[in-house]
Amino acid sequence: MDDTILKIRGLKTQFFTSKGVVPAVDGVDITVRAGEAVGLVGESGCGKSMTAMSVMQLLQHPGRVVDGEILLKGENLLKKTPRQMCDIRGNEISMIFQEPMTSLNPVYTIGKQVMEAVRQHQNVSKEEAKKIAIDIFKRIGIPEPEKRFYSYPHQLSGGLRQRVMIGMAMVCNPALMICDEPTTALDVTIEAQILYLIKEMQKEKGTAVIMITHNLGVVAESCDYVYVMYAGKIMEEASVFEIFEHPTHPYTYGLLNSIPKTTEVKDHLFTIRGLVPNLLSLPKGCRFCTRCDKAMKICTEYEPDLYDIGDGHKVRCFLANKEVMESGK
Amino acid sequence: MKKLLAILLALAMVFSMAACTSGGGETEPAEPAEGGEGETSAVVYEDGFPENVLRITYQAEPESADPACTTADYILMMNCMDTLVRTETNEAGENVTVPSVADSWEISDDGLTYSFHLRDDVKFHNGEMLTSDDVLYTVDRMLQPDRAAVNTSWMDMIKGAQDMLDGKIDTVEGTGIIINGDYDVDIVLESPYAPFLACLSTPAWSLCNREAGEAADEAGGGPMTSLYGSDPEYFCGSGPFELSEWVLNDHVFLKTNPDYWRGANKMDGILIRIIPDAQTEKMLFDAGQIDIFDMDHALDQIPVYRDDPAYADNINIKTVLGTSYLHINESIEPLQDVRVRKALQLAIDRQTLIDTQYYGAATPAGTFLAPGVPGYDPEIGAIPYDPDQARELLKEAGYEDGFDLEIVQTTDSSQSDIEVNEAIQSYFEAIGVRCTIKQMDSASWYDLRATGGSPMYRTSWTADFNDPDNFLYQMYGSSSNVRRSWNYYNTDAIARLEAARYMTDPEAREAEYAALDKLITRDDAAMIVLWHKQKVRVLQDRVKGFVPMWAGYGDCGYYETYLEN
Amino acid sequence: MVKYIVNRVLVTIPIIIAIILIVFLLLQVLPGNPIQVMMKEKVNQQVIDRVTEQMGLNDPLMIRFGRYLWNMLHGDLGQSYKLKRPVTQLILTAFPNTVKLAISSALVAWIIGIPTGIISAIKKDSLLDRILMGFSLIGISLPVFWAAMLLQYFLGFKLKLLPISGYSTIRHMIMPAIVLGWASSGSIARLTRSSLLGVMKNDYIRTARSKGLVESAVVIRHGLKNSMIPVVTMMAMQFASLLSGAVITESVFGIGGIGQLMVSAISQRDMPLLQSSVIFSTMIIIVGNLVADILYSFLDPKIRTQ
Amino acid sequence: MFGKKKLAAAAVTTNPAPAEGTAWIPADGLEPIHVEESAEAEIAPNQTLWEQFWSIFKHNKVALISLIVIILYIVVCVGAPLFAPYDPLAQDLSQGLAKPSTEHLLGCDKLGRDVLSRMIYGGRISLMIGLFPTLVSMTLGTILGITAGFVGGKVDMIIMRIADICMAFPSLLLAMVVSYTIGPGFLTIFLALSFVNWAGTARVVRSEVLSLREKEYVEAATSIGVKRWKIMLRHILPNCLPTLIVMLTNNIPGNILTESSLSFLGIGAQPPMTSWGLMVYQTKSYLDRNPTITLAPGIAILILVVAFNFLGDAVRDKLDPRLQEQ
Repeated sequence: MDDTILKIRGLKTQFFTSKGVVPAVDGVDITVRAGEAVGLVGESGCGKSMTAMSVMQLLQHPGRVVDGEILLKGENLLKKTPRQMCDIRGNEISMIFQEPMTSLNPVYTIGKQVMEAVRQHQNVSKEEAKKIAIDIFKRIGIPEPEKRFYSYPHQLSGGLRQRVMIGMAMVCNPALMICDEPTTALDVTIEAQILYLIKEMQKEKGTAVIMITHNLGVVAESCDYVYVMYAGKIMEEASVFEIFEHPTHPYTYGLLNSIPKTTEVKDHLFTIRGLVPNLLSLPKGCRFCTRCDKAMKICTEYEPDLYDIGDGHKVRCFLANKEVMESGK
Repeated sequence: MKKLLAILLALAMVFSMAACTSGGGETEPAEPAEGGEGETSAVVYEDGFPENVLRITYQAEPESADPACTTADYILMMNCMDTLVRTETNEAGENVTVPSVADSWEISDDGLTYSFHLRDDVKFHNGEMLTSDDVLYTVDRMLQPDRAAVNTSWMDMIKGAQDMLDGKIDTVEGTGIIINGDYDVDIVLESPYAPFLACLSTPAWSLCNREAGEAADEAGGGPMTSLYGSDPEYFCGSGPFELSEWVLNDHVFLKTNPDYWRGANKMDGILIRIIPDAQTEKMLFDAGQIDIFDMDHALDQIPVYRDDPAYADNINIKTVLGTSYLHINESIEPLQDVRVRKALQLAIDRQTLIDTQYYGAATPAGTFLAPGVPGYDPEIGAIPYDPDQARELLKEAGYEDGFDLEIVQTTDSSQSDIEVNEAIQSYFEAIGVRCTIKQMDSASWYDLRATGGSPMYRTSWTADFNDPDNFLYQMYGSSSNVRRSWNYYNTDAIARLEAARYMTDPEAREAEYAALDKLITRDDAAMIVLWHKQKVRVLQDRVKGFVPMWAGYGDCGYYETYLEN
Repeated sequence: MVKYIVNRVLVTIPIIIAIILIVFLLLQVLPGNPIQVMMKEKVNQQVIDRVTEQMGLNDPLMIRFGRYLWNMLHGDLGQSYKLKRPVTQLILTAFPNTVKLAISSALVAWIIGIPTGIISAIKKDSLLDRILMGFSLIGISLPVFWAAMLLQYFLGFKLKLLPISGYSTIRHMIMPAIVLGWASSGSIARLTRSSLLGVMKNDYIRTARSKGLVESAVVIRHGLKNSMIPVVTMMAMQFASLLSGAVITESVFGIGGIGQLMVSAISQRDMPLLQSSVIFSTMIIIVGNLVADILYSFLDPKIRTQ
Repeated sequence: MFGKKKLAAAAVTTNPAPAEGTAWIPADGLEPIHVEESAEAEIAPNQTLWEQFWSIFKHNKVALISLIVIILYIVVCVGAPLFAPYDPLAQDLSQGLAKPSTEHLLGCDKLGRDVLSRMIYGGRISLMIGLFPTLVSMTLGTILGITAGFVGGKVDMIIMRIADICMAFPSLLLAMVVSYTIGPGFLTIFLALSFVNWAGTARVVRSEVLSLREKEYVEAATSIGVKRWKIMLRHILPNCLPTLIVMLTNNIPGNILTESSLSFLGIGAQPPMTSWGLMVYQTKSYLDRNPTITLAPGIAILILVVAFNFLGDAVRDKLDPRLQEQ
């Protein structure tokens, strides 16, 4: 049985700027199964959000998907007309964003904004839509939902606004929910609540989730499977357990090591040296080689493929390619 | 495809205005294709008034129809009211005083008492007969101190007038005005005043109705706020037209008085449209929307019509009974030197300016008195253009290197006035006089002038009544000499001007004025006379019988005018 | 919200009082005697002096100001020196024309400006956008007097499509409305465009799209309402300034409005008329700004719900 | 909206490792190395205002043309004696209202003065009226705006209320009052326009200051004891500069247009000198007979104002962070 909800194959998204073509997403393969929570991890600017926006078909000029396919339940979203995509967005796939402060329209009440999503996809009357909206408010833990229905976004706290966003995303029972850094802008205490809420909603509705984050802690808490992205490409993918136990790619390793741990005492926090490279002038070989502590000469010449090292664990690094590693011995 | 649509949409937007306006034009074929020519009957009037209405324009709201309230806008009085006597131009071209409401009169030998016999068939618009009491009322209401009337100078020679203005008496009845019966009235003067009879024909002497006047004062809350001159309901005259409708800033409509004592006018009325812009006025004339286009404010249009044979029969030219002049303030260095003044007189090429700036619609002037005014002496001749002699005179006076001169010009001056000043400026510079034009707002300038400190300015004087006193005394008389910033030094000439007012022998008086005119304007060169202007009007074909006002004012009575539709 | 409006109104009161005082004092420094102006060339100093005295113009400044204020509080704005009519009557007859002019030009401005701005924003950087923005730019760059004159000449005189002067029928109102409306539509279109472009970059627009709204619904429901906040403010202020008198347009087309009234009053030194019409038009602008602020707060729930 | 083909053509230059075999691996391929980051990867250094200014014109042809037009206007008007074919004041009554010819490219006015020469000289006044009152009023407005925004409290209230009054007062009328009191002329226009314009600038600057005051670096500067006026100068002024430049490019054409209105009311340029506004007004009655002399000054104003507006748009697009592409 194929329970694959979303299958991205060779996705290439590029931005055609005046300075040149920016390959924001450069051949990404991602698979999400029903009810599964998939993490998409990487530093900012690595193409995570662009992958999500490509799936939603919400890329703004001058961005554009130039290659690949995005199959939602086997249907290629890239072949859909704008009109058909409207029926999919918010209904089949929904999305919540990083900034709950600005992601809600300040001039409408939150009730109206949730109702709008309901009425967009379900043929219901205003009253019914309102009932559905209040219902979802209750479920996402908004106190006094009937009263809050008439609140404006600025009257709510950040946590509550993100709850409203989640409610709005879940109100049509989508098959897939993309969460783009849902907790980054929130306090740590609120973060846990929101992640818990997402998890709960996911379980309740059987919705698959793509969790986009730069925070591996969030991944550990909420995901089943992880993709690590760097400069538009998947660098490593594995189950959460595997990633945390056996990080193979030096980048993943670096990310993991930069999380402060209470169990160790260090003088200074580990960081990955350097910055995300300019996508307009990527190094010739491995795109991480300029920052990699384990870089080899070959890394500056050739770009490694994604090598399977078993248990669905794939790594884009020559270190994981036995053939290559052995050739030098 | 999308792109194409977008471009189409853009084009639609750009031309939307043109499209919608032309659409409007097609659905309403209201405007005639012809201008003022040919089938004027095809004109559909945009003002909504009937066809048999004379359409004229006025540049600004007429100030008032009340003779006590305005010294400038006489059009309403001229058409809606009557005076005791009228001035008109006879066939010989002379301006003569003829009977009007006063059928006949006698003047006492001492020149103090004027006995008038009024017609008994003059009816006011409110149905009342015009009687001696209304003459008394007309004088009393003008002199009433709490009315603050502005035309009192036409009546202050009447016996008792000064006392009344000072609040010492309530009426001039028995002193200045003696009622001898319903239709017989005497006017008694304080001292003899030769031009008095001519003076009675000015619109300031328009006769008012006592009953209507008192009602208007009461309705307005007092004499100073009387509604007599502004509200058609309270206005009352005895003239050929009645004030019927007054829409502020848009139009005044005068309807024909069917009971007028000289017989009703054939038109249905006169529509006075308020059109501030002369260019607009021209376009309206061409579109047939107005009947008479007075080109005083649009001189540049003169050749357009005058030189077009199609308009040959439609041009009406009237030489204004007045003179344009450059004023000289003799208290300003070096203008106290008569040689300098004469040099300036000689420096201007009047004929060229008239030809280029006025399109020939003026005649060069030699003296201040205009042709037609008693005392005008055609022998004197125009001032020649002689820059060489002008330079010579300057040299004699010790100003070989010229001097600095300022010409004041008011900000509300017309474009052509400004251009003429600029031309004069360059004529003066040609004889070495460095000349600057200083613009001043008219109110500020009147203030400055009243102190006697105004630099040179250019203006014109038009007769109020046909008498040389109205010219020379108005300028150099003791009360005006400083107020108009002349500061003319010849006290002997001024004394003679005073004396001439009271001369009773017409011939001696005329000779004295001719001598004074020559003395002041030529020998003393107290002013730089320039030209006598012509008023050029173009009329629509349908306008017949139009008679310009005898002195050539813009304001006229239209009683003789009729329309041939 | 109520408190905000009350506050805003209260702040306006001292400004209005200050303006009345300033206008009165400012006009006193003007040289010139209204009676003298009225008499023009017919100079007769005796008459001028006497009438000036009779009209109470020689009274001390404070007495005149006191009298003016006192009468104003009683609803009496005095009588025009020149036109011998109550100032109230003059203002009330001029104002409807100004209102007609303001409304018709505002309608032109809005009907053209807002859609132009929206289309331009949606089609940003396209040829259409450039054409529309060029059209708007010319609108705000035209000298009003020149435009009025040319329009009058070509539409009214040459093509005989519209009446040249006067202000009695709807057809009279078209040309002045185009002249003034085009200029205002230019600024409205430009503001609408930039405001909408700014708003369309907001996160909540992305949210709206992710909900599955079609693009037109996103623009109309989520973009427009937010982007209209500054536009409505501008519209209110523009409208107020139109109501306070468009001197030049009124003069060219012979529309007897507040602007003409003021200009003629100032050159005639017709103080009662001048004072009242200036105060009137100034107050309209202040009230217009007030309305703009209140509209702003009404459109922006952040202020409304405070 | 470019063609699709162009998009698909874009490819990324990487050198993927072959999936199979090891023959491609260089001998020393596995040696550890330390690769330095390439220079391009570094963030571009902060552009100076001048560089920003120039970068506006690199990619915006319309702005470049506008700038050239404006410079051309300024050069021609400043160097009027060099460019004007005739003395703008020299009259030749016989040439009155002459039509355009090779001798007089734009014809002559009623006094026979060359219209082209008068336009070149008249432009000086139009440009001066565009520039100087704008600079003065904006300087005044900036000082008062910064004071109001930074000092706050009563000072703020008083300044802003005065600004309210100034903005509410009909500007043309004010110009008339000033002109009637001190006489018309350049000084009058200068005073009247300055008086009206400062208020708008003050308002904008004040709100800018209010928002900047909350910014971290100003707080930081205050907390380490930097004097207030130094903060104003060092931080607030440069930050207001983009807004001010945009206002400048809006106010200059605004004033040029206002000048034409003032001329209409008789208080603009004083004869025999002229300005474009005055020329339009003075020649209106010749529209029928000699349209060139009416149209030319109007078109001159139109082009200049359009150029200023285009320039203003370009500057705003560049300097306003809200409109910049991310």
